[in-house]
Amino acid sequence: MSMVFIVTALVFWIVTWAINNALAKRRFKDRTVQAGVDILIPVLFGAALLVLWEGICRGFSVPTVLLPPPSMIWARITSSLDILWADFQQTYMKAVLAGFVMGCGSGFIAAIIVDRIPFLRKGLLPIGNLVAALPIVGMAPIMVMWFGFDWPSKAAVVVIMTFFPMLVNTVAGLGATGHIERDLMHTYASNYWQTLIKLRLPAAMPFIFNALKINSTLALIGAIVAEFFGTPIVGMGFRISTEVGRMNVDMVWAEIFVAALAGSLSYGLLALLERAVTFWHPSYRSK
Amino acid sequence: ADKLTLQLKWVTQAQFAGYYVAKDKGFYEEAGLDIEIKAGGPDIAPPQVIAGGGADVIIDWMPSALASREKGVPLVNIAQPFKRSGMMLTCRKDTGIKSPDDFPGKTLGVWFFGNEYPFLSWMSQLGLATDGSDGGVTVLKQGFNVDPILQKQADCVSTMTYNEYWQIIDAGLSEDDLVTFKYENAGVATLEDGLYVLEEDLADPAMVDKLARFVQASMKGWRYAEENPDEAADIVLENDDTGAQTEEHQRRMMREVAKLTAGTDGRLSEDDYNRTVATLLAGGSDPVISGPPQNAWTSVVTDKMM
Amino acid sequence: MPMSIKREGFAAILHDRLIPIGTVLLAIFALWYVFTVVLNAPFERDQAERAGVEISTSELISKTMAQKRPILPAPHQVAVEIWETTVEKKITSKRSLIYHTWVTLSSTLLGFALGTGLGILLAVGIVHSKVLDKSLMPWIITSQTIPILAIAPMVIVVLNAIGISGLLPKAIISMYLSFFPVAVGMVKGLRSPEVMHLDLMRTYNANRSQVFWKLRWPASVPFLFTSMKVAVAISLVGAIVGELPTGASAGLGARLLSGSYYGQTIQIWSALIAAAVLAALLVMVIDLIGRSVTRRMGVVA
Amino acid sequence: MAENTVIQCNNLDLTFETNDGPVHALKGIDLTIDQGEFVSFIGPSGCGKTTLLRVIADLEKPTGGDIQVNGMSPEEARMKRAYGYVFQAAALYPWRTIGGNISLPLEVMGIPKSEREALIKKNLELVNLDGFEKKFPWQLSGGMQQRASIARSLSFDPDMLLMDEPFGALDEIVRDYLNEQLLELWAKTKKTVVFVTHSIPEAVFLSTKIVVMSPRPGRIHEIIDCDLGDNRTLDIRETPRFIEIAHQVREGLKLGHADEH
Amino acid sequence: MAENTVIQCNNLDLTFETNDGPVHALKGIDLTIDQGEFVSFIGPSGCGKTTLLRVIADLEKPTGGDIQVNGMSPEEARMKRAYGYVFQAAALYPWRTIGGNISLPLEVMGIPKSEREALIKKNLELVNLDGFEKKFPWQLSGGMQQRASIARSLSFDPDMLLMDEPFGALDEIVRDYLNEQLLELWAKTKKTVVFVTHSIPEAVFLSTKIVVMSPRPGRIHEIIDCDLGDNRTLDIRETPRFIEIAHQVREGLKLGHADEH
Ligand SMILES: Nc1ncnc2c1ncn2[C@@H]1O[C@H](COP(=O)(O)OP(=O)(O)OP(=O)(O)O)[C@@H](O)[C@H]1O
Ligand SMILES: Nc1ncnc2c1ncn2[C@@H]1O[C@H](COP(=O)(O)OP(=O)(O)OP(=O)(O)O)[C@@H](O)[C@H]1O
Ligand SMILES: Cc1ncc(C[n+]2csc(CCO)c2C)c(N)n1
Ligand SMILES: [Mg+2]
Ligand SMILES: [Mg+2]
Repeated sequence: MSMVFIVTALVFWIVTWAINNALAKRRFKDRTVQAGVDILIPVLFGAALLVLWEGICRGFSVPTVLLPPPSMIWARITSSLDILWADFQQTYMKAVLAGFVMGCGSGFIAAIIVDRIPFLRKGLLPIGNLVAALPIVGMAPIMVMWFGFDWPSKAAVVVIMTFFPMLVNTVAGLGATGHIERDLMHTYASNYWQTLIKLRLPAAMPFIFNALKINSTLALIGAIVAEFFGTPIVGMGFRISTEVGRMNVDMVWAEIFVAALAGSLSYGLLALLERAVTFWHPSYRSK
Repeated sequence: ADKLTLQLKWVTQAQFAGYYVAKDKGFYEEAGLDIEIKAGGPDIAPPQVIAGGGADVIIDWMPSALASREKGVPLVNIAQPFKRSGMMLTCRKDTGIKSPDDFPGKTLGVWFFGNEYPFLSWMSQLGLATDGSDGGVTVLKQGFNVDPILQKQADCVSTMTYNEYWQIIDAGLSEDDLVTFKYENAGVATLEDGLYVLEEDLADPAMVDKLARFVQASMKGWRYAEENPDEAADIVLENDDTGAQTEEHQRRMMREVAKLTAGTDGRLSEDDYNRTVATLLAGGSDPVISGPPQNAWTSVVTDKMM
Repeated sequence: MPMSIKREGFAAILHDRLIPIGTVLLAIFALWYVFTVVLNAPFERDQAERAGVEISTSELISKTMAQKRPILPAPHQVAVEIWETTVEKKITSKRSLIYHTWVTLSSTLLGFALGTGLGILLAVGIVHSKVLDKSLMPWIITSQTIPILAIAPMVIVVLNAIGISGLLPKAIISMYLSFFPVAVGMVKGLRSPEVMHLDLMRTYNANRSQVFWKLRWPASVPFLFTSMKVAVAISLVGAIVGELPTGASAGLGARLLSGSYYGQTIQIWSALIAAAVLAALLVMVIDLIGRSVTRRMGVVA
Repeated sequence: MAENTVIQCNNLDLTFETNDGPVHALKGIDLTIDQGEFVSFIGPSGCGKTTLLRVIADLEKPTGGDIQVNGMSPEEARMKRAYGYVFQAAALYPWRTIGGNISLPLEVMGIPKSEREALIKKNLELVNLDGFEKKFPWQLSGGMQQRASIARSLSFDPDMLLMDEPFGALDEIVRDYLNEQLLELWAKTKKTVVFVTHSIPEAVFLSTKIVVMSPRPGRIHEIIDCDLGDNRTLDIRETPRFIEIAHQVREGLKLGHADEH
Repeated sequence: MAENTVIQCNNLDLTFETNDGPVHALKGIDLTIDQGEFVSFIGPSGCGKTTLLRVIADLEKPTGGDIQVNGMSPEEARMKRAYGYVFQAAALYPWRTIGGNISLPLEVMGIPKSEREALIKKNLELVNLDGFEKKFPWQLSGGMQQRASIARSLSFDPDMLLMDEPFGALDEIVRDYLNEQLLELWAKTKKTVVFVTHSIPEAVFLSTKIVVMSPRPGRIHEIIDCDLGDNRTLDIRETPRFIEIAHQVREGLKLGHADEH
């Protein structure tokens, strides 16, 4: 009886794997077809994962307070859209976006200052490198203490988390221009700002986008974790920590789904933007 | 010896002194038991732990346990070492709060994670909205400490008589600066820190026997702790892995906890149970539990005690 | 030659590292003191007001740096706390910071080892199999958008339910975070050999495993160490967050939490500093190993 | 196919499929190379020199016509390790010493350690690099690296050397020196050499036969015999015969370029 | 200093301080270049050709001796935008179109948009690239990129062109073509050109004066006048006078190499 679920799931897995295998090996002449197939393959893979999950939950009758099956999570998502939306607004639209913009912005400005002053570059950069590697989430309780319960304290955590990756990457990017390119500007007797705007910033773009992409996932995680240390009674982190205690684990997964969706979409958006801005980079060039 | 695992509701502190004392003093051993005590924490949900098989017995508050029961974790109360509730709402006097009538428009700190039910019941009995709408109160998810009241981010915070209240005092506010509302006095007290097991375990007589010995030895631990509060506090300290607890605080906590556990042999009084259920059902439009629970407690274990 | 280089090297280190870094650190400390006064002053004023006494500015300043539960402890308060909890306590004592650091370190290292292993394995699969490449990569990115840190407590409970307990659950959270940079870095690394180098192997009619062991693997070593540096730091984050939910157990995370629980800001900060130092040391160790390996492999530093 | 024919192409065709349409890289190539010849491919950039060499080496599959190497398909020849390939850049593995690099093909081919050592030594001597076995590539000059790369391609003693602009990155003086050494080596071992270059003097100086190619699509424009005899020295470059052949090659190249329009 | 002297070096010296000791890159350089000359620096790799050119361009400061450009210090000359510099690689910015790249120095120099457009158009025509204004660098062949780079260095009409192996990366045919074009441009504009190369035929074909350098430390070994007259065509390379000068340069190079030991 319960084995039926597991066997079905495994069969589904094997079938999708076989389909993917066939799809991946073929090259399609038509570009749009190829693009569609490139999306279809991971989607099928994801579907196989979900079916396997469902099968295991049902097959082994896993208690739903431990791990609810995807179908139950989906039902919860569709029935709690209003709560999910309110939480999303609180955590993402307020804390994450504000923190992301401020953190990346100040990291960028700091990078330019650091770049202008070699002494700071020597002194601040090793420290920045170190801080970028620190368990910043540990700052969350302190931020709540300093900036209060509402979203500003979460935004502050996001600012700290995103600041250093941006600083470090931008400084690296500004240093990434070739000697010849810089000498060229020198032969034009170009001043610091002209060189910065016309040469070094464009050349640093791949690095800056690298930081933006890293930060897009860091920011969401930071904001959610910070909500564990005190919030008003709305927000994705609040909901996650509260609903676990209420044994509504399906709601927890609904929030995780929203987080993963928001994170993947922001990442994808930034990747598209990157492609548009650094179209000239060898990795994107179409001849 | 028979093995049992006990999942605490919170970190190692004098709130659970009875169990640590029973283990340390060999009461469990005498009863032929080998008890493993698992400390809890802010994000450990004991019902989830027991549903996953991580514990045989958990300590939980009854509102949370009954709510979990409705969510499909068939918890049954087998004993109730805490007779009285230690929950309070502590407010700064300078906010002008004198009685619950002054709550509207104020910001109140509340523990969530299944600990919010007593508060929500109380507010709905007072007819105060908690969703931020007009005429209601503003609710904050209070973190692990009492900072919100110290930093004036909240007008009132939730406290336990034996713990957070004293943290406020330690932080420099005096008793005169504070106004306190005990849930007991407001008539909305619910049962705290009961022992719960899964319903199916009770079908096994050997298990019931084991549990009976466990409850009895634990109560012996509580008696000992009540009589020797300082020694009990020291035992707790020894068992604290974080090394963060202070002797002063634990000794004081032990004395306060003793007031709550005094005068019970672990049996759940049916009146207390009914009062708790009534409070929870009184919750207006959004009651904590949807109907009177069936078989949510049993005396089979305590009846077997000698 | 080594002798003369050492001298020159030291002067260079002095001017390029010690002096600038020292100055910046000093500036940070100075700022820290300023913030200590600013942030802690309102409480002192409040106290004085309630007690109905006037306090002078100098009194105020000295008091802000000696509070028991400051909003921001002064650096010397943290230093004293660290001294007391490291040097003056036995390492085995539960009040010793070194003991807690060790607890965190052990799950960090286990998680880091698992994560590195998993990352390498995934990368090898992705580089050698087209299906894996196409189906796995998007999900690997998505996996990192799941706020694992937020559900760490639940993960630990669920893992406990299937019989995984002790060090392993924390290590698994570390692993979940740390496999990502390794997988991404190693995919890059294993694909880094130039076409020419790959063609060369083809002219020798080398098989897949020969291409892997003689070309792809050695070519990816610098990438491996770069991503391991990121991974080890993030493993530490994972271990710390994995310790948060069980506030009563040992480790730096538990220390942070219990500090927060009891409003012991000094304890929070000393745990934070310990975590920072540990992170720095771990990254440095990996860096050193990486350098010596790549040097042995003949790649110029 | 004659007894001593090593490479035989008939009407060879190769078209690359790319994102923006097919690129016709080789068209109707007919070519015969005999044992012991030194053949150079010369032509403007993009005319298919590298592609043709890669087809011979079985690094690229032709899309039409046929080709035989040592009387078998290029793939079989590759499996039999019929040739050594030298790339434009030395393409030494930076994590291996010079000795280790030369040892690489030997390891892949499963030659035991004891024999490997002797072979490494012998081939290092052959290219005048004795004593550099333990050095890493970056510790050597560009010319020395290129010699090490040649030693690597010789180490398993293939009958044929395929060289794709091996000296393109070096300066004139070093290049002259290596040209002389290569010629000497060729005279000594009598291996067949197929050599890609875009330097006219280099082609004329080294080859017994020069294949002039022209682009879009890549074809053989002209095959010029280069009868300067054995025992050539650098001075030969100022002889009238040399200048004449060079002129012929240059004219061929220009005409080939003109074809394009 | 004569009226029409553009560059004047006296006993110029340059030593680089590196981790493993000083590198003596230029030693005792005496050199005079007059208005309208086409001077080539030739010499083996590492002899200091690039360094000398960079000193003239104020991209490197000499450690001894003195140098004047247009009668002032190189720095002042640079500030006055006295020269256009062409690097070995085209060094076009990939995020700018060809037009945008040519516009770059004009923007830096604050020339208004309206004028810029006319200048871009004019210079693109000068190097035969009309119609490619909107293309990105990687969409052009190497030769076209190099021409765009020359157009860029000409766009602000400097009196002097400094070129560091501008055609080093190109194949012979394209190189020949660009050599002819450069010569034509030089004849038309009468700019002073200082040109680094390591190809002997290129140096002889283009220059009015060839500076042969020798390495370690970088010195001027010999200065050879190259009196092949104006209106040179590629055929000139087969004339006896050309071959003679080429031979002279080659001998100079060899001797310079020999100095080293
Ligand atoms: N893998 C490939 N895919 C698509 N087109 C290719 C590929 N390899 C080469 N081509 C094209 O085939 C043509 C011939 O290239 P090939 O490399 O053989 O030229 P070449 O004569 O070696 O040039 P060069 O002197 O620059 O090395 C060129 O137009 C090139 O762009
Ligand atoms: N920035 C530098 N620091 C240290 N040494 C340098 C530097 N630039 C050049 N050199 C050294 O100075 C010497 C002359 O270099 P230069 O680049 O001028 O040679 P070149 O004649 O242009 O050679 P090539 O033909 O290879 O371009 C070389 O030994 C080189 O290693
Ligand atoms: C997140 C969070 N939840 C609850 C408490 C308060 N608290 C202290 S002890 C205890 C359990 C009672 O048996 C409770 C609920 C807190 N401080 N933080
Ligand atoms: Mg080629
Ligand atoms: Mg140079």
